[in-house]
Amino acid sequence: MSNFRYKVGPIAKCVFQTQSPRSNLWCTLMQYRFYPRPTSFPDYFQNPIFRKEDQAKLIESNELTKLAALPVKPPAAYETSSVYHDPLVSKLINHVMKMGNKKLARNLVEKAFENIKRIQIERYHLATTPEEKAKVVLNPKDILHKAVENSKPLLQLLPIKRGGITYQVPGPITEKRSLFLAIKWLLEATNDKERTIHFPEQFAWELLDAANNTGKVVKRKQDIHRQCEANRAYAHYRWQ
Amino acid sequence: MLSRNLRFLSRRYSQGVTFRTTETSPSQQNENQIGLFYTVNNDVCKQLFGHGGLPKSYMKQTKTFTETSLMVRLPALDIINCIKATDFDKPVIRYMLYGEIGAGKSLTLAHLLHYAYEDGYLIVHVPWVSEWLRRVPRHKEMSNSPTHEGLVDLPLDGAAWLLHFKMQNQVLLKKGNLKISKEYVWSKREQTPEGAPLAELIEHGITRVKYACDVIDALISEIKILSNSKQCKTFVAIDGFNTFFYPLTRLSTPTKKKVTPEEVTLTKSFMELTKNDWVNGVIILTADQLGVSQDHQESHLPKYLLYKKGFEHIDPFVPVEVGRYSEREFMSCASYYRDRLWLRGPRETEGELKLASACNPYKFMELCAPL
Amino acid sequence: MFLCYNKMSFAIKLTLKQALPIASRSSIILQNVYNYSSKATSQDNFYNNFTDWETLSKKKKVSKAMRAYLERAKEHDEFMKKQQFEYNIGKRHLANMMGEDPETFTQKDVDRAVEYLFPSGIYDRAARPLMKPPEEVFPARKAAEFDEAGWPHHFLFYTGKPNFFKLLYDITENIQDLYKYGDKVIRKKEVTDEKLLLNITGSVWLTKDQLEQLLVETVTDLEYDNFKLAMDRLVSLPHSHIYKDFIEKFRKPLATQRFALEIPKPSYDENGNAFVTTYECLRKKARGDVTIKSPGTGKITINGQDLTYFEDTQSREQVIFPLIFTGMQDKVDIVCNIEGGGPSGQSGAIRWGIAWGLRSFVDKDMLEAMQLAGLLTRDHRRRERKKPGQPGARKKPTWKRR
Amino acid sequence: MYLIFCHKSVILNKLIKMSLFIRNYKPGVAYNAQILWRFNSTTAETVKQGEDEEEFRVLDILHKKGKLQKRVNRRADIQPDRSEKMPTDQNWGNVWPGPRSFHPSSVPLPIRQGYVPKGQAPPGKKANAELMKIPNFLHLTPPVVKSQCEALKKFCTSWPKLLNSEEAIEKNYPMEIISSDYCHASPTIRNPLARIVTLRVKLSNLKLDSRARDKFLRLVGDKYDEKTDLVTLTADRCPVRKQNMDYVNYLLTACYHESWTVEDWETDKCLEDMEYYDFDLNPSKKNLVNWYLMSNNEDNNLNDEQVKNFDVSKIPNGVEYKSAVSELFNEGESDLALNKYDTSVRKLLGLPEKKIAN
Repeated sequence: MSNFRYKVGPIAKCVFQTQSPRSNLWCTLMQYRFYPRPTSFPDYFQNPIFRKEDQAKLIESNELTKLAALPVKPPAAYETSSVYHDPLVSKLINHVMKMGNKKLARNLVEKAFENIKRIQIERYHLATTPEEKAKVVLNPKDILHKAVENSKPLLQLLPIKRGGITYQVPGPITEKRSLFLAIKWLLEATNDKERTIHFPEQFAWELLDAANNTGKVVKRKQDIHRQCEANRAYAHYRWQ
Repeated sequence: MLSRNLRFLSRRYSQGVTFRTTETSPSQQNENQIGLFYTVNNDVCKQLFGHGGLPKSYMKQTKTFTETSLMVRLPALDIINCIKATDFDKPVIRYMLYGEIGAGKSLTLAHLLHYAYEDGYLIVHVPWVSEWLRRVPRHKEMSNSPTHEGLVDLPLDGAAWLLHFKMQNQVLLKKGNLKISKEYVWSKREQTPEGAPLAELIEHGITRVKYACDVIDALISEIKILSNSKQCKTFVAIDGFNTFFYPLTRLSTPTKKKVTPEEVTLTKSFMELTKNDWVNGVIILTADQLGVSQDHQESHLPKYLLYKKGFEHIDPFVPVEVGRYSEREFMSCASYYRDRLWLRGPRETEGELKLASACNPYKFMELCAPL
Repeated sequence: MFLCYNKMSFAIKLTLKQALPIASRSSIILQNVYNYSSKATSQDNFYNNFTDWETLSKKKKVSKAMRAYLERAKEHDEFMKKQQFEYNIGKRHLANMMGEDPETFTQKDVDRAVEYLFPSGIYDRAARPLMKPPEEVFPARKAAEFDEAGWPHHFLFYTGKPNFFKLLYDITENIQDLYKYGDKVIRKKEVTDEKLLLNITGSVWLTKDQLEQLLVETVTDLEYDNFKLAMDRLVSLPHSHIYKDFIEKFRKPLATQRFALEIPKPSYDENGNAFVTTYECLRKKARGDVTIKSPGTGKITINGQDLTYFEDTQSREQVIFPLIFTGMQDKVDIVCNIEGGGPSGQSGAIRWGIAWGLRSFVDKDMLEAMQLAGLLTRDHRRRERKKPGQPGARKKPTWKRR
Repeated sequence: MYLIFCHKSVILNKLIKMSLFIRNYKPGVAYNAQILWRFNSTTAETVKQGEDEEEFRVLDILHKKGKLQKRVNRRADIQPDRSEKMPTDQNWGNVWPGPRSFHPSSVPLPIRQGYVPKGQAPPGKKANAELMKIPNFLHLTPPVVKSQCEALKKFCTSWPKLLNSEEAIEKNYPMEIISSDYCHASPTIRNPLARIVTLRVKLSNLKLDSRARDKFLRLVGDKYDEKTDLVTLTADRCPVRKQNMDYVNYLLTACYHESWTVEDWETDKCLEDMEYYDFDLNPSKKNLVNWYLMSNNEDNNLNDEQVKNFDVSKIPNGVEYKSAVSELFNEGESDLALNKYDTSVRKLLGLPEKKIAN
């Protein structure tokens, strides 16, 4: 019997240890869909690799033949191999979407991009020297990426109850959650607007601000960081 | 090595696609310039389209592109060709522009207006008929017409249009050789004497908004007389003409009675103008799906949009289709957008956009917007 | 008297002599039982062994549980024999009815005949009439897990799921062995042959149902996950090929996607142009057919209209997705008829149809790329039904204390 | 070895047992004794069996058990199923001669049906309502069908020789009557669907003139298919096929004769009905004439009658224009019709031809 107990231990260990290490590239993270519950596709179905660049990468690393044997999930209705397809943008659209009205959500986000583009092109024309012109980022998607990158928090505050008192304890944040918070804050900042201003305009301004490392969202992020810094003393509650 | 070659090739390619023409006078343009863009002089643009005439989205583009460029397209050239070959002693010929939503009917009309302006026509241009009949802002001025029993006046819209007319024809009006043929008595004190210049009549309409619609009525009959007597050539352009024939407008009288288009005095005047009982002029109309309500947008063809009544009103007319971009036009447009920084990214995506937009000009512009 | 005594002592001697071997023999029998129940039982095995037990039971003092079990087992055995007999007779009858030779009448023929005689359109195939051999109809049962005295054979009997936990135990033991082996290899600085390495692509772990069938025990979801994790751990070790047989026992080969790579030849119309028609393009509630004509200019016709049939950009992008992916947008013409569903479903169905039809016109590398991009996989997901007692498919009413 | 021991006498056994017990006795070791029990012969076992029963006897003063046992009345022996006695080479057609709902005792198949939870077997054929609900074709097994066809063969006549092609059939028998017979699973021979009768005839075979044809088409409505030129009349309102047949014939006859009669109100058709666009009656003609007169600077105060009688062919290219307008209205608007209209108008107005993109 004791022998048995000795042997069961490692099982439990391997049960709880085999979590695949998450990649830090959140961009690739978003292309893969993780489902908490079993979906209608069995779990041996792989996520599709539908972008040409990704496939080229696989061919280079000789993993293509290995993957080709396994069945693959079909790409979702919003995924294409188009050059302009961007997982972050589709994620953003999903965040903007209300009541499943994706058409409207996509429209709004694209309008916002259009506004950014118009503003940036105007700046480009206003710039006098070629160096200044080169500095102006014209691609709205680049601005979105920059904005999200700038507004992603590195730390978060967790309420932990110790001795009847809830402490705000600073702790590290997962990649996924920090991305979620960044997009959420951007949208919250946008929705906090006058009634007469439309969403795309306000959102364009917010994105430009955040990409410039200024604005409400970046300030909010810095606030959180500052608070974490202030509550540094409670950090030990995380494991005590 | 390869990449350098590629870059070299692509640069050559981009240079290979010319998208601009220096020929800015529409009357001089020919088939060789099809699909190329020409820039309209800013002053002319302001004069012609200062009070409307270009679609809103296009106005936005002109601001972003810092210029007003129009593409030379086949329908416009076709009509210009026809106008050049017209015998002006015969009754006026009516052209009907039709096409899908976003195909470029209004811009073709703008192109033709530019031609008319250059050629010294008296321009009677209605930017968008729906503006009068189907757009109901919070305070839409409406009054019963004092002169026509049972009809409705739209004085503010009328005055706005008179202003537009004055703006477009300021050169001709300043010359002052267009005179009124008879005396108009507006009220006991106000009248316009016979032989007064046309500008006076218009000025009266603008200052005394109450009489704007009557002034338009008078103005149109005067224009007809002037054209008949060969004192001026007249160019009539009405965008969204089919709105006049849709059974209902969105207007309603204070007693909540729905107004039909015939009950509006403006309709009556422009109906008179679009008859072919006068000479020395050109009439260009457009039939637009957006000019009528959603339940009557199944087809973009003119007979469907005009109903039988409208068809018979302007029969015989020359139908001119404004189609989607051809291959050449599309590539030229894409190059233009690239030049104006509106479109970026690798070259091969143009094929993608071409498929996705189905070569519809407006859709193409829309698809490029967020890229 | 003496004689009598003598006799008696002889008898006692004899008994003593015999007693020991017999005792050991009985322990051998015990060993048998042990083996027998520790592994999963198949039906035949069970009956063969069973007869022994019947005779034995008469001669031994047996525990109550054992007796009950034996009674049950006997009953079951007889029942199964009867069923088998009936099935065989019935099969001959059926062959006679259908006018065929009873000797060559296979199970396939039986199924066909039953479908002919009792045509039933019931949606669920499991609810239709059937005539199957009894082994398939009646679920397998576990053999005795304890001896006649009531002692369990299995050292994990009291876990309730001895077979399952024995399996976990075995996995762990194998893992430990592999660790040791690995250490040894490192010490000896040997190099393992590449060919020997375990290649498990193309097969998956047994599903929960299959595992349950194999173990003759019910397994919870959590336990199944544990099983998989432990197995994955075993497989991930560098020398796992040593336990290849053990691992293969719990893997099932995948129904490969090769059928997707099996390409139909295009047909030719009167002008000699190749075309391929894919019928039954399904997605959500939409269904339709897609025809691809080979020398083409990229013209897309959907229900008589062009791509403007779809007003939203997303649907248009979906339709042109396979064309762009394969770079065939200027080389083929596409004609589709589609009905039912909304724009998303329709465009998805067309996407699949185009990709499926394009297989005939692209080369092998591209085909593999399409497969990897998931374009050749049918999206069979449907709307989940609403459940009674809750507002949606999964949504529950708002929780209230009272 | 074991067997030998079984033949030992009872007494010996008892003795051995006793001695063994004594010899091997150690406190707390009961196991040895237990193993030794197995040496007992069967007879010894039977003797002991009463003692093995650990059941506790309950005091039964009122003899309740006995009473209860009496009450259990045994069911009479059930006769074994007919199906169990069947030989496997019987003639099945004799066992199950006609349609009948499923009967378990007559069908010698261990058939099962029913939806059951996982791990259970579906219910068997006896007392299974599911099996009775579904149709069966036990009366139409392949050998039976074959034998019945053989039996029917002698009543059949040969196919007429002259009717050797589809055309010949259509020419001699232009009217087609379709009805269906059903071989049915249920005991009744009458399928309700068998009453439906469909009549099909080509409209061209009816020999109607244009007015009558028009009226006939209005009468039959959507029962006429333009593509195939077929009129299809279906009747299913009467309970018997014969009646439906008569009704279909009546329908066709009535429609035919009715289409030939001319009612008074049929002359009242006017322009607004827009049945057919007649160019001469429409304002388009007036427009054309007015335009023509105006462009030639002639007096254009014609009244309606004059306009109507104006000869279009006097106008250059007028005829072509007329046909283009008529087509536009009669055949609906399409790109083709519009193009035709376009070219004709350009000719009429003397404009250059339409430019075509090169």
